[in-house]
Amino acid sequence: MMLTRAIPLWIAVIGGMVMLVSAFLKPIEGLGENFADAFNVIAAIASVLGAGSLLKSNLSSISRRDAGWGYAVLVLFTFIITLVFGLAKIGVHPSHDFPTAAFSGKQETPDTPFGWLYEYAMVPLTSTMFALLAFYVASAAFRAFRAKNLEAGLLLGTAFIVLLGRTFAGVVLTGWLPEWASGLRLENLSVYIMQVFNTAGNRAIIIGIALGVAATSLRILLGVDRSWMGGGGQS
Amino acid sequence: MSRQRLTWIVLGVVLLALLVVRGFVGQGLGRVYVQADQVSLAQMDEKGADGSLVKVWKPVPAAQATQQWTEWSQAAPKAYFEAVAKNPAQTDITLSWPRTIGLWLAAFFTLAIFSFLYSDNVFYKLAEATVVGVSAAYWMVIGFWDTIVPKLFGALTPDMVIKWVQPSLQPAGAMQQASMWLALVLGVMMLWRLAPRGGWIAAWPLAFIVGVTAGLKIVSHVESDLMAQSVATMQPVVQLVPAADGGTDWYASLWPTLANALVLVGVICALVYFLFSVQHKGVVGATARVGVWYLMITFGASFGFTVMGRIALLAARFEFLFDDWLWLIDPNHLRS
Amino acid sequence: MRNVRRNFRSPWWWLAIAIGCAVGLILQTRRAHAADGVEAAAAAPAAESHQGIFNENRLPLLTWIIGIGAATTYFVARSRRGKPPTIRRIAALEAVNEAIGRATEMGRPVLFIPGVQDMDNIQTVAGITMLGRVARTAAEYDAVVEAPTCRSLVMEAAREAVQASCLAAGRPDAYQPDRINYITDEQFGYVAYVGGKMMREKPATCFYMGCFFAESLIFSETGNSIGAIQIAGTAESSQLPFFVAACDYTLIGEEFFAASAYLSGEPDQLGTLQGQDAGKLAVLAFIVIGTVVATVASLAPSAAWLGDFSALLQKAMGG
Amino acid sequence: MNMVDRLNALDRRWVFLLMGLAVAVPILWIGITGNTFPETPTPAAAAVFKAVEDQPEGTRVLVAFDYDPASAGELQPMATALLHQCAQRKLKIVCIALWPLGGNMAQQTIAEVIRADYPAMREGEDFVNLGYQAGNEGVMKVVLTDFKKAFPVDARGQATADLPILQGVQTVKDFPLLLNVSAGYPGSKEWVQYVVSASEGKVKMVAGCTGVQSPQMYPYFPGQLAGILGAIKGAAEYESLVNQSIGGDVAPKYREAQRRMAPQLFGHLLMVALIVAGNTLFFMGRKGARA
Repeated sequence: MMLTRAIPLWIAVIGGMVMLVSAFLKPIEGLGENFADAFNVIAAIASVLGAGSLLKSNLSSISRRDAGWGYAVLVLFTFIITLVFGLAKIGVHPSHDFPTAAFSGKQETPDTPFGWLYEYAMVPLTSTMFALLAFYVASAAFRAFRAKNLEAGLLLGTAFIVLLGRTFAGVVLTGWLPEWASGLRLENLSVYIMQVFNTAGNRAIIIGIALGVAATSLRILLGVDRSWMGGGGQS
Repeated sequence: MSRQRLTWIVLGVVLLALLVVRGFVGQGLGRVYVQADQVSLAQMDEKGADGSLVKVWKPVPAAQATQQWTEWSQAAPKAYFEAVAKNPAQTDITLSWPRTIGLWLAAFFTLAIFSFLYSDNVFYKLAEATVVGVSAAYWMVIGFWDTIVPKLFGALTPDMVIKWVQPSLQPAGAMQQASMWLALVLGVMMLWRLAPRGGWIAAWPLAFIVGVTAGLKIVSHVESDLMAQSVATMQPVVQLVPAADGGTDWYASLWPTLANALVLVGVICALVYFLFSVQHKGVVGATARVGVWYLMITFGASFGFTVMGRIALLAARFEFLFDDWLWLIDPNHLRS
Repeated sequence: MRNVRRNFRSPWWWLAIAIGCAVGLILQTRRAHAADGVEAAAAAPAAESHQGIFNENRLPLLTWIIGIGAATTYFVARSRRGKPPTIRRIAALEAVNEAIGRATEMGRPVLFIPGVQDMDNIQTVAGITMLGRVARTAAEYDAVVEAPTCRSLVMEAAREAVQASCLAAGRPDAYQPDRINYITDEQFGYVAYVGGKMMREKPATCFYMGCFFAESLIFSETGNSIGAIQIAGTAESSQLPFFVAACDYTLIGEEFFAASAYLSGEPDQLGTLQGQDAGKLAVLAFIVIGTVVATVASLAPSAAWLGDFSALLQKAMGG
Repeated sequence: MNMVDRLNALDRRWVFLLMGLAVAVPILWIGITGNTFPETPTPAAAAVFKAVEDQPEGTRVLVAFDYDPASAGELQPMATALLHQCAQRKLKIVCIALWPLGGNMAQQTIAEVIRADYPAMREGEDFVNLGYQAGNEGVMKVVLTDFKKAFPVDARGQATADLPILQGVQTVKDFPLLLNVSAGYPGSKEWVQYVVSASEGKVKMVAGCTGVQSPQMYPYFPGQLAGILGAIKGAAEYESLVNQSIGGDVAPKYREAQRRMAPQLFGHLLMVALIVAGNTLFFMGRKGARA
């Protein structure tokens, strides 16, 4: 218990308190930035664990002959070749400024095997996945945006105005309004919504979140909440 | 045969037929051309910023070069067509098979992901397996070359990094070195998880990260969100617009004043909605309800804006299919 | 050791330390200030901010943090003395147990997505905290929790939390590390995997708790199409509309951070929620008073003291 | 099952198909005819144009490329138009990136605009790409105190201390204008919070951001942000302003955002129609249930 509970708790509390105090002491003000670097390095080292998990789950799926184990083979194959090409910088020319340093070149050009995989596999796959959102947005608009009550009505009404106001259609629809009533033109209405209601709503959300973060941090630093390490209450 | 299967087959056949037709019409289907760039470098003396001589590598004519290699850059099909028209035997601009295959693969993957909209299917599963494998490895490689090498090795074994990777590496300060040692130790403790015994030690670096994150975020959120947004709200509500005659233009003053008041009311009501230890009844309940209205309007506006971006992303993928792959449209005049 | 631990649990101990530190710091700065005052005045007025080790510009920030900390510790202590606060109902959290129970009845897994950011994001930490709670209930109800993750460190933290929760629920055998695995760091690679998994395994219940970006709608629309109960929580305000529209329940911003404390039902944790509210009331008071004073000051420019008061209030907010 | 119920239970794949057509058909149409819709600039976009236009010739501007290929569809036209206007105004352009792939985006944009159309501009003197730097807000805090410490080398690996374009640059405050193209975190919000608010008014910032982000950025305009380009619409407005000011025959690559507005228009109209249809069905269904 001591090694698995008490010591980690103390590490968290002391680490957090040092960071908190460092924000106010000039000589160690930059501690947070150093931590950002250190964190990136730890995360990069920890990716060995991620790789282990990926290998293990796919290998066991293959050895069990799960349904679709062939796809697990493909995952492993693409993973390993990308990793080998990338780590060894195969086919990468050195940088023009330091042609004698063998590993100084960048590998993102499609000339290199790693760059090729990036350009022709990763980019189209991830950006098409992202583009699927346009379809989901449409189906959500049809299915979920219904004025079931006043709140839902406000949500969809605002979305409606902003949508129209941000295209040529909005200009055509309300462009005939005379100058003195130009405030009612859709494109202007959507600007007011952004500047007034959206500003107010976002401010409240941001302030609330800040308090929520403060309370969450304090719960960790005061040792009140230990469920992040599975403490789950008074152990 | 199930209806779904039939749909797939019909779709596939139609697509193939269209592709074949497209292939024989006009300029045909997507191909990628490249041209060779000869890189020739030699080391020379040059005056640095402080006046002293430094050795730098400069591009030179091929005859004087001590380092040489060839790089390939993509050429517009138009350039290829013109070059061939001038000299049918030219070899400056050539068809690149790896890149053309890549282009077709990219088109296949694009369609495979789109097919998920109809239903889960074998193409989507292939695409999913590929993207998981490639991208997991991609980020590990980036983590290694962009973080571990310059930051960790750069601080702990700078000579090696200077020799092999980054001759212009700046020496790390004491603080940075210390933090890299700490990172190394914590990283190794993380990896202890893989050892047969003592895996509990991996909880220590995690605890450190969670604690430090808590300490850092409380400061940044309270300062830049809570305090900054509150100050932004604590502004005069009434805004008087001076009129041409030196007095006050009451009508013009009305609108900014109203806007400020609405913002103030909104912030207060929405904050009241977030109160936890007060039941939402009576005045508090009514205020919180107004707060919810504000939140809903905010969400609606966010939604409206977001849709724009999403459609643009889809448009970009269609442009890839129509322009780069099928050569149906040519908005950038790369072929004509 | 026990004594130390008891002290450690007592919030008063922490309050004393916090106040002690603050007073010490301020005294330290004042002394450094007084010593350097003469030369500083002679040198340049701009050099003022370079003296002492305490960053005086951040005094308002320190005051706010100590204030929120003190309020939290006070309410925790009060709650512990037998006066726990009554917390308003949060529908999304009332539904958690029922949603997990549904998965047990249907014999399908519970899917938990702790966001797409790493452990240096506080939302991920809050998400892992929630995972701990969900896993504990699931272990009690005999439901299976699946948690694919987007970062290696998050996977480790999630395993740690779930293992301990199963232990706390008295069901150490319920912990299956293979259900919590790393997929890829790439946001949309991860989305492609989770989307496919949802379509194939049809989880009965989906939790999305953490930092989300564009994937919010892909997840929630896919979840909707397979008929899952969906409970989301995030502090990414740009994604809230999608969760609100497509999920059954959504924890909005601050509610998400309160979720773990709410679910625990422990007096200590409920006390922290009251501390949070105290902070909110203070902010509200500042906003109302600050705005009124600023407005009056702008309308009556002759009353200089009003202007000074307004400036003081702004300064207290770091303005 | 009556008509309303059937439509209510409509398979969402029909909606998907409509969306696909609403976007694909206009792309083909625009691609074949080459027409675009006219744009009326909103104040936020006009302010971006003015902020760049107001800089005297030879001013150093900092351009932060905080996005990656996934958002390039929306943001690339902004980056292209921003560099185009800066190059046209003969400003000195320093590009940086806090997103791992942002350095590549900067490289691509430089190749597309500067190397292609302004070959007289020399790298290291008139423009430079400092590439990606890890550390998110950490980097922003460092550039406030020591710019070259945050970016010790440029993308080619040369020490920034030796670059002519950066002579005299101590901190980020030596850049009167910061242009940020941002797809999320870290991005515009962080630049405002950490750099603009700490720069004592020395750094003016304009931001081009995705549709998702812009609602969160509007509270900062026109205070801490001198201008905003919101999503592809903002990009199209700004693009048309830049093209108008430069005049002459506009290359198609500088009209990308304007071209993209056509699928945008039909996509939006479809969304509006879907919302209307969904609600009509909802109310008809409710009336039916009551009767």
